[in-house]
Amino acid sequence: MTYVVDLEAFHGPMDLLLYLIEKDEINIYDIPIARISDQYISHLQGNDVSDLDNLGDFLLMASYLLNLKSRMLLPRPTVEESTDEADEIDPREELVQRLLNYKHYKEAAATLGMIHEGEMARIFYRNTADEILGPEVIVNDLGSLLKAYRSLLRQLTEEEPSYEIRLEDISVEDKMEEIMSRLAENTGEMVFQDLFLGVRYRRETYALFLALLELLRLQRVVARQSAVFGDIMIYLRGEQHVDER
Amino acid sequence: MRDEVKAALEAVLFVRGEAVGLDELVELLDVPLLDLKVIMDELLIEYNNNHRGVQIIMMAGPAYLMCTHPDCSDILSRMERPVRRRLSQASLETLAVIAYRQPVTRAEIEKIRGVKCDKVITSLLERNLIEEAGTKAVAGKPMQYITSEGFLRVFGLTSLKDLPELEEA
Amino acid sequence: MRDEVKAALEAVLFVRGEAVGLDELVELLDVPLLDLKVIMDELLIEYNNNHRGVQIIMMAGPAYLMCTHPDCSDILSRMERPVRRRLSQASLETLAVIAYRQPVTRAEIEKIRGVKCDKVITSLLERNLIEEAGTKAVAGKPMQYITSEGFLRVFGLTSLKDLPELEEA
Repeated sequence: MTYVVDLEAFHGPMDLLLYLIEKDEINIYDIPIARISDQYISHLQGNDVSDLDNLGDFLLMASYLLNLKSRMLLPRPTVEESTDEADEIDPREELVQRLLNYKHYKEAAATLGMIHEGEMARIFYRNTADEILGPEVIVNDLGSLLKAYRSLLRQLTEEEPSYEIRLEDISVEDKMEEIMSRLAENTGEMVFQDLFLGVRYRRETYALFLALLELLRLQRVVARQSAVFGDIMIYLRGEQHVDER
Repeated sequence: MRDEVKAALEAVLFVRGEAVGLDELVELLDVPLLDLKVIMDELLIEYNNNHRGVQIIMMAGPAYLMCTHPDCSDILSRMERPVRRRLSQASLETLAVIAYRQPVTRAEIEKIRGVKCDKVITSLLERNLIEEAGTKAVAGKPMQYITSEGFLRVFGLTSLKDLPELEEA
Repeated sequence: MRDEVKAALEAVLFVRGEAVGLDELVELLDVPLLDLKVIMDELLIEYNNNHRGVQIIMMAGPAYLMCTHPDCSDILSRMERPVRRRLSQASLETLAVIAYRQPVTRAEIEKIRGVKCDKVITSLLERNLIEEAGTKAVAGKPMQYITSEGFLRVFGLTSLKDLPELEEA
């Protein structure tokens, strides 16, 4: 093969195809599909494409070209009523249109690049990056807001079943600290049930309960129930509350 | 007084670095519109009738933009400006499609370029070269994109009408 | 030639917007230092001997800075350039949750987003997009948030009823 071209240098399958056509000075309206698709595929084979995202795009075009090639090989179905040439659609027509369209914007991109680089006469705006800045104007529109919310809801429904896994960070030790500090805030005593106010997750309840048991074992708190079915009170130990009633 | 207003106009256009509307100038300088227009015309002549590196362009609105003269583009492009960074071919192609076809959806851009464009679009949005312009009224309501003010600045255009004409395919 | 160099000097100082060293100018314009110095002096006189809004200051180095004249500071201080900014994805998501579920507490927002939101909420409060709306009658009495008038303005809504309807998941 006389050509060794780095696929990475091409900005997609259209670019490569256009290169192959221009290299051989092929009439874009009469592309020899068999030859071009062979060349195209040998390009893919001769290259290590590291970017798999890109490879997908190139392969899609390859399969399109092969499909086109097979359609070109097959005899055209003869339509009974009309045999007008005009009625026959060249299977290559869509490809030609796409190529022309792409070429068009590729040229526009080149022009923009030249403008950007100052290779064409252009004006320059003053560099005002660190100018005194006034009030902030937010330029998001409603669409972006909606999109953000939608994707959030989608994530939410997908992740709901595994949601509690997130809460692995609840540690019994933290809960022990929490109980101690809450007791301290509540002048050293609190009702057992109040411990669980505002708790949303079962795991957190377990952690709190385990923490309480541990605090009892370490004798840092005392639990007392003055009557059957009465409130269980928890007291900070070593304070006046521990005195026998 | 006349000289003061002229100096003020000059200073405002210099500081802003982008087009300033006549309305805003009237409000800012607190000078009657007709007087301001006369003084602005004088300033325009002073700037533009001499061979200078800086010019003032009158744009639709009317609005006025102080910018460099196209004759100096050669030297200025050699100058390393902090914000100037080369745009990749992928960015340029995507920008070209958006610039000439706006508003346009991602799928439309991808159809033309034949490659995925999500990353390029995100980077153009972050660099403030394009912006979202509502959704298209088709199935899936895809977002449409247009070029931004920043695009005009970076490419030295005063409006989209300045885009080079393109021979249609 | 002399005029061209002068125009180029002017353009370079204009675009840069900060001090440019004489060395750099020599390199950029490819003109001998002594010639450049002479032309620069002419430009300085043109700028500074007239009552203008823009001046060129010579600084140590030497370096040159094009900037506004102090006489114009009054008008310029009235002119604040608004900063156009896009909200980050985090801000948008948080704002969206508040918009559709208001009033809502921080914990509720965090449950939906799965991440801490305190900083985002603070920034939304500072930007006047949301406001506090009393506490919720549960343990801990957490603060609840609602969207503000500013939110409606930014997103072009006349009321919350204008929010696009959503098929709730």
